[in-house]
Amino acid sequence: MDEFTAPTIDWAALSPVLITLGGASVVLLASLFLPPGVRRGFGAAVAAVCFVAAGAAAVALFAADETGRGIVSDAIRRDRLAELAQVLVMGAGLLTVGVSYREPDRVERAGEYWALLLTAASGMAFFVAANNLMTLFLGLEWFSICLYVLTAIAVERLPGLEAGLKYLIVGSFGSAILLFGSALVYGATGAIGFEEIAAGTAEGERLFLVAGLAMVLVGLGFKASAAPFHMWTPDVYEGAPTPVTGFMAAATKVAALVVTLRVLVTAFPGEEELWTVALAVIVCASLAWGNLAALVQVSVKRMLAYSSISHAGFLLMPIAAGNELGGRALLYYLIAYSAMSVGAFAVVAVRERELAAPVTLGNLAGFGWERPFLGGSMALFMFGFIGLPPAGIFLGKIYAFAAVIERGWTWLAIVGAIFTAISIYYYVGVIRAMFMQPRELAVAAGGSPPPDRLLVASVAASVVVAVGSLLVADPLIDIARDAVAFLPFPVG
Amino acid sequence: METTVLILLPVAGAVVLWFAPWLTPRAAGGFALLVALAELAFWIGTALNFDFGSPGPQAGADRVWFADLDVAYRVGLHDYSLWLVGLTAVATAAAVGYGFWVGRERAGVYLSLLLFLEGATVGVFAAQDLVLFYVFWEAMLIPLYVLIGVWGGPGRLGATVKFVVYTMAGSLLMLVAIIAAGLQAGTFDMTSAAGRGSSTWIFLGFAAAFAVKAPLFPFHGWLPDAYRESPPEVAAVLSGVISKTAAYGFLAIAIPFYPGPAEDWRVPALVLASIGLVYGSLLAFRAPDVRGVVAYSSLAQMNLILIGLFAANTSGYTGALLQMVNHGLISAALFLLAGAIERRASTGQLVLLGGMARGRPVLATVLITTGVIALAVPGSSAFAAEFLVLNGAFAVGWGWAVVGAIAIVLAAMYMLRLVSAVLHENVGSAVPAEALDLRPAEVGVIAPLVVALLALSFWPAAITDRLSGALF
Amino acid sequence: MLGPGVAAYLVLSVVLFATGALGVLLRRSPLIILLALEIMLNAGNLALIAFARRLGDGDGQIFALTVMVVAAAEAVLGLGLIVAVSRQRADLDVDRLTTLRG
Amino acid sequence: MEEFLVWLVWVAAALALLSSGLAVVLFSNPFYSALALIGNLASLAVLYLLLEAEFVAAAQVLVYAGAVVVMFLFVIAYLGGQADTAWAGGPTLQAVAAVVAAGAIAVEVVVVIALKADERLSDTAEVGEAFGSPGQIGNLFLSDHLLAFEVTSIVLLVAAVGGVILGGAMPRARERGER
Amino acid sequence: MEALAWTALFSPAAAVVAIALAGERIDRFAAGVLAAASTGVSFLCSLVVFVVLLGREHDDRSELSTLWTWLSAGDLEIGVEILIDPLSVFMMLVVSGVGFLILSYAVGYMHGDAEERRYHAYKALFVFSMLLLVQSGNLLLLLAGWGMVGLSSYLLINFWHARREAVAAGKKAFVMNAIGDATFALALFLVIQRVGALDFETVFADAPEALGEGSTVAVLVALGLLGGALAKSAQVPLHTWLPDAMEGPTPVSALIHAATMVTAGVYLIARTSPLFELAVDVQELAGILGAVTLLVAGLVALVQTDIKRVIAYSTMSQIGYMFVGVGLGAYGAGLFHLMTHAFFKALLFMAAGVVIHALADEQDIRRMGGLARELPWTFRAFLVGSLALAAIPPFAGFFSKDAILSSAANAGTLGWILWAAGIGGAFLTALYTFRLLFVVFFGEISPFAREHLHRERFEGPLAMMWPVAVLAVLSVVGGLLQIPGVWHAVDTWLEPVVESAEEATGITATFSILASLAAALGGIALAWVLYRRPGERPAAIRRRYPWAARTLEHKLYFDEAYDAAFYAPSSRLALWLGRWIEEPLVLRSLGGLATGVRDVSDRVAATQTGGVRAYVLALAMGLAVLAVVFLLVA
Repeated sequence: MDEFTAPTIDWAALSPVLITLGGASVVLLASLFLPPGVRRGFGAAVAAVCFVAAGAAAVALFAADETGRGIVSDAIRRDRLAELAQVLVMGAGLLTVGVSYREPDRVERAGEYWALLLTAASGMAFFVAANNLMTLFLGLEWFSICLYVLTAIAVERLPGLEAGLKYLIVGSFGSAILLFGSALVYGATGAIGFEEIAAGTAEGERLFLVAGLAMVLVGLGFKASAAPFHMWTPDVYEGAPTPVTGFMAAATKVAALVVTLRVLVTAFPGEEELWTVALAVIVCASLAWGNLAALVQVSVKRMLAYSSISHAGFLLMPIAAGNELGGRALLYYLIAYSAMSVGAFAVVAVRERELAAPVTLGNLAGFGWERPFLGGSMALFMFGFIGLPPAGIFLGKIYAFAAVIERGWTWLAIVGAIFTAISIYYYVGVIRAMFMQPRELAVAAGGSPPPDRLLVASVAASVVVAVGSLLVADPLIDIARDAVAFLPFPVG
Repeated sequence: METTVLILLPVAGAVVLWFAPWLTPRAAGGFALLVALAELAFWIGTALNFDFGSPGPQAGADRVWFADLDVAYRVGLHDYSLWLVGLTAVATAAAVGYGFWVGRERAGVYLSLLLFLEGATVGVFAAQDLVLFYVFWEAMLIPLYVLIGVWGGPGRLGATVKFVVYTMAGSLLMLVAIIAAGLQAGTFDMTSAAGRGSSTWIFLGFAAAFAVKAPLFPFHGWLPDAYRESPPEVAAVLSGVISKTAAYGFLAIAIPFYPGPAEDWRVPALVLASIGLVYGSLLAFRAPDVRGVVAYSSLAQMNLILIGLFAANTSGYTGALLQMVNHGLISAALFLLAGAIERRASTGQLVLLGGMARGRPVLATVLITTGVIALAVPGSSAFAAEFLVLNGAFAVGWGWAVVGAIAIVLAAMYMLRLVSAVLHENVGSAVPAEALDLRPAEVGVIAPLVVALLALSFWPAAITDRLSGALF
Repeated sequence: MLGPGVAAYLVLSVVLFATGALGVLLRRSPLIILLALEIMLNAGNLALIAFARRLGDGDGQIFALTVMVVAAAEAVLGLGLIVAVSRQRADLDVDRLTTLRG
Repeated sequence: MEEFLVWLVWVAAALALLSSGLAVVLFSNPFYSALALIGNLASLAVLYLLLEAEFVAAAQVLVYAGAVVVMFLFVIAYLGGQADTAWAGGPTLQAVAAVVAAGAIAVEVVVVIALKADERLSDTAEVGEAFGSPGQIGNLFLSDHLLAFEVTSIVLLVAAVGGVILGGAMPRARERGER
Repeated sequence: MEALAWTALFSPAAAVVAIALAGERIDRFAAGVLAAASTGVSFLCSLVVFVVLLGREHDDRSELSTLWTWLSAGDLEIGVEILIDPLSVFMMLVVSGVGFLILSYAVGYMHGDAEERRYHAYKALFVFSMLLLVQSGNLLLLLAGWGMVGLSSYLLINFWHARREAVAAGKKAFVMNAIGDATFALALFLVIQRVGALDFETVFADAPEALGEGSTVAVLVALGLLGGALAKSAQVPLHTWLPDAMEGPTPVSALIHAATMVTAGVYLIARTSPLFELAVDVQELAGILGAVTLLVAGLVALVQTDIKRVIAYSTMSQIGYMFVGVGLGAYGAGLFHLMTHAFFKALLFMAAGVVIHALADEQDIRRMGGLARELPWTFRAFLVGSLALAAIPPFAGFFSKDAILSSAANAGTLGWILWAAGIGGAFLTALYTFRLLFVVFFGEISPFAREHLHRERFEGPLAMMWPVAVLAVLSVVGGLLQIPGVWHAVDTWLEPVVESAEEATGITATFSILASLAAALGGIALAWVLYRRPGERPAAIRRRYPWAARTLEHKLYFDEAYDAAFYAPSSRLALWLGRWIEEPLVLRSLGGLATGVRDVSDRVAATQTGGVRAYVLALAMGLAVLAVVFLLVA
């Protein structure tokens, strides 16, 4: 029997994961003892505190870590990439707390909801640090399972259940593919650690590796909701409670894309010419599919879901470039995108609560003038999603295009430009609905709920991030650069 | 520094208005007008201190925005952009004044958007960094979209979609071109190497955006609807100022930075612009409504300006720049007049109009004066500009100038038709007898534009002499 | 090593994987889909363990064990969802579970 | 002789594996499918043993056959007739495409295996007694893969909570009646 | 002196500004007086300048004065500059002098009109523009004045803008002039390209070298300028606007469409004679077109029934004479005729204006008749004008027309042909002029006239009558400035600017004089026979040659031809473009594209069936394809 050596555990590095996880336990336990009336407030407070604390911990780690290293027997990495992604996830979580505080469904499931939200964020924080195929798989399952439940948490609503079941089936299928791919990669290289895979590639069986790479790519693409692996996205986004949708759109995308970048760049630098081209094709498919399908949507949530598919395309574009500029572009883009996603869904949630019905372009009429701040913010988000200033996605797109152009794939940037032009139509449709259409009679079935200061604060924070990321771009880009500095990008 | 103030002053005014919804429409309007006039005054101050002899950008600022791609907040005014900024200030002040007087619903938001638009437009003229240029370029779009979409006419929704999709399709290609150009040069600084080269594709990327926005024939599909459905003062700014940003793009970026491709594409561009000139004139001649005539005449005039630019010689450039200022003032005045006419007759259909000159001498005088300057009667500043433009075109090939000369005749035809259809002959069925002459406020808004045109007619060299020739 | 080589195990695992995939793709009952998903995960496990044997490396086995746990967790959730759906008096037929579409 | 026995066992297990797998997919009654899954898992356990993964094999039987499948059976029983769902019907486009896709994936990997069978797949590492033993597994779990071990527990916990939420008592909102 | 010249130029402009700004604060009468006075100031200044120049040496009579740079582009620089030389002073005197008289007349004529102030402002604007035209020191400013007189003309023609015909006539005049402006401008481009400047001095000095005598370039330049001249001076083929322009108030017709603006073409050819002399063919073409015009106009005038239109056609035909003159290089003769024509034609118009005024704005001669007894002084003035027009000695027209004809007679074969046309024209002129005179003033007073005639104290307001008297005097004595073979005041004065052709002498001159005299007298006689009293004879001729009458009544079908050749096609083209290009291709293209995209989108969205198995299938298919491609590549 081998000598047993207990691994040293870097508690500090794990702190974002542990804080949120601990918070989840506290909420879960407390909800057993606390009277129902205070559960919601307590849970939300704990969640908010934990998100702030975890985010702060991640910031502190980011500041402290000049270089990255594997910890706990190299199972996960402690590096700036992971820490930046954790900050984003925690930020999205914090905003989601504000958005979901008054969500009607929260009354019954108060404790569990906050616990699951915290756990999901925790899982993502773990996932983005994953450093081998096993932690990758486990992290993925960890937060996926949380999201399955969160999607279906309003168990009396069939759409939510349907969405949850679909998510689970497709998600498990994707996991199985990822697993099988991992097995093949493991077999080809004899290793599960990313760096070891990269090191073992040379001698390994290339064909196994390539087949495994294809499967891993599909598994990750599924999570990032890139076409053609995206088809669950609209249904799940539409069926899930709106704040959860916002969280998924923001945090899941951050986690999936950061990990995609990490896996492809650290584990498969040798197969660069395969996955970059494959990603380019996936980018085109996502842009086309997402934008075209969004064009004919009536439900705003569903439209935003398709929009998130198209943004998956834009976000994968810099990864496809495979260069350092691309890494920067991805992380910078994610900063603005995640804030704006939460914000956009938050505004949808407000209207949804007013109407007690799904929000469509038709029943948005007049909303912009009734609630000028939220309407204005939504307009900003929509213009921002198009890629217009003054929202940060504008610069994100510039960087993404710059990355592919630097790689010599100007055509890909042009494809992006064309589909951006198409996307104008539906984004602008929301603004048109809010501000330019006469208000239909008697739409407000849900009455006029009291102003939700927390939600408004969340939206305001989203706006600040969205605009601020453009105005003070330089520090953020430095941060993004630092985050990807250590990655061995295959393209010069 | 001054340039920054010119950009930020209206933006700051817009922000104040945006976050002060408790202001009464009157207070908001007064404030907006004050800001617009302050901008104008500041521009005059800047122009007085301007050193017209020196070639580089002046009164600028340079602050790093993000260093890794060498993108910075670089602004500054060339002598040619100074004039366009002035045009912006004048036209916007008139538009704000008109909007204030007309009393738009939600005046605060409305005027703040107009002011924001002004800041963005000045930014376009002042940007010395390609990315910054693009930011301002797109920033113009948002207020315009809302202004037309919310306060426009009955067909506004379709018009806005067309407008936005068209212009964005062009400008996104420009974005790709800008990035490619910046990466090639390693910097986006327009005053240094950025964007200079011989790449046809990059040139075409720029040209796509400018051709749509100008618009060059046949990329004007958005134009008639947008001009017809906008509130008149927005149409005034749109056709008077915003279209000039596109001409400016050709003038300051596409042609001088890419001389080789511009040379290669000169003939196709001239062909399109010539067709557009005649085509716009002919359609203006047959347009059924006041705005239609002005809109298509705008198309024709912009194509004329492009002819001057593509001629790519001193005469053409000088004339084009002068005509940009002229046409800005002219079409602003004409659209405001169209608004005044529509307010009185509640329609712009020419068959329902007529005979408005009787008892309305001020309206008649102002409309006729603007109209004859618009048709470039010899002696007007528009004539001076067209003369230079066509002279420049003549130097490239006599055929272009002949087409331009034909268009001069057509311009006389459509402008006189407009003037007559509104003012002359029998009183139109839609013209109520009690419709007033131009009110003092309207005169106060429109007359400065016309006076500026008359002053320029006396002394067009005020502008043409103050071009250092840095471009040529 | 006795018996057939690792390759044979791998072939088995792939065929099993395909079988499971077919189950997901062809069946309309969510229960059977869940069962098929278990098969797919187990196929992955078989591959992992086969490779682990070839490499003489314990990691694969560990991986397989964690996958088992995950599979169990998914099964729990899947079954919970199915029960919840059935309580909504909806058909347990994924082809009819299409209120969300378009 | 030993070799032959191993082969025999292998062939039997393989056949059982594939046939039970097919059975899971093909039975129209989920109850039978679940039972078939037990067979499937059991044959897998046999194969694991042949691959010298004793602990995994044991876990397989305990965890799966003992817990998961039982859970399935409970649910199937709870749902009763609702659980039965007929086949998708004739060879629809979906079915054809499904077969093609699944087949393609299988064939691809099999081809890869076939191409590689002669090279390195045949040379198998020599492993010691301890390989696959609970001791070694435990050692790995507590050293190299400590985190993975911990995470599995979290996943299970989340799943438990989720199961409670989804399958547990109806929320009172429902009894209060929907709006 | 320069200051005076500038004052002469800007004095009317100042009046325009003052009247425009004053609006209703200024009395109507005062506005008229202001306009007239400003023109009077111009005239006085011109007079002083003239005297000053007279006091100088022959070769020292040219001065250029620049105020500021008007336009610049690179090396090209064009100043606001005036050239003071004998030619411009000559024109200034004519313009401001006749202008002053007519503006004074207009104060009475327009009295009581609703928009009187506007009228006076336009009038002063016209004088300013015309002075700018003749004083300009470079071609571009000349063109500016050129265009602005067209503008003023437009504004004045449709002054009574409620009348559809007036509005149409104004537009027509402007557009036809714009054609001339365009060709003018094209010529300037060529000049700029070759010479690099537009001021007269440089252009005339460099032109022979830069353009080359008889070269294509020179021909094109001259053609461009000629185009401008033809349009402005209403010569065939760009003449059709002038008769229609009679829709304007009568003083307008007198000032613009008789005395000054329409003669600008003659001035232009004289002014740019160094350029035309490089392209003699074009210059001769000008003469030929002038001859054609004088015949065409004379013929058409025979059948016109509008008193002003008849005079308008006569104007065209007289300008035709001037074109013959300058076309043959007889600049002095041409300009001399320009001056005398200004006198007597203004006189005719103003006398006609008195008639129209007295008859409550009736212009149809068929409703007139026998007015000699009712308006005796007007009749006398009209008679003087007619005699001058018909070139009966010793009236002004005789000397100037004769100068042209005798120059033509001295100019070779072409000269003789043109001379013959001129003689024919003289006959026609006398015929239609006296037709008009007889029909309007002779015979019994018509019922209409009896009913509508309202006599003021002195046939018309005093403000109207004294300018008529002055012009009548000038029409009598104006011709004495230059008497063939005796003295040549005009030629001598103009000599530093334009060479004058050698005059015919001896037998040729005598023959020419006699021939023209005979033709004129013949015309008068025929008119006496036909029109002395209302009778059947003209109608009989008409019945006999219906086609001729119809052709003449349709003004030789020029309008119809232009309509068919230019206006209708361009109008149709515009509509066609609107219907078949703009609507479907440009405006709907985006719509069509959008519909297409939307169709595709519908299909894309339809793949999202909601069935989870389809989603999984997409995943599986994606994997299958990806793996195949990867493996094949690897």
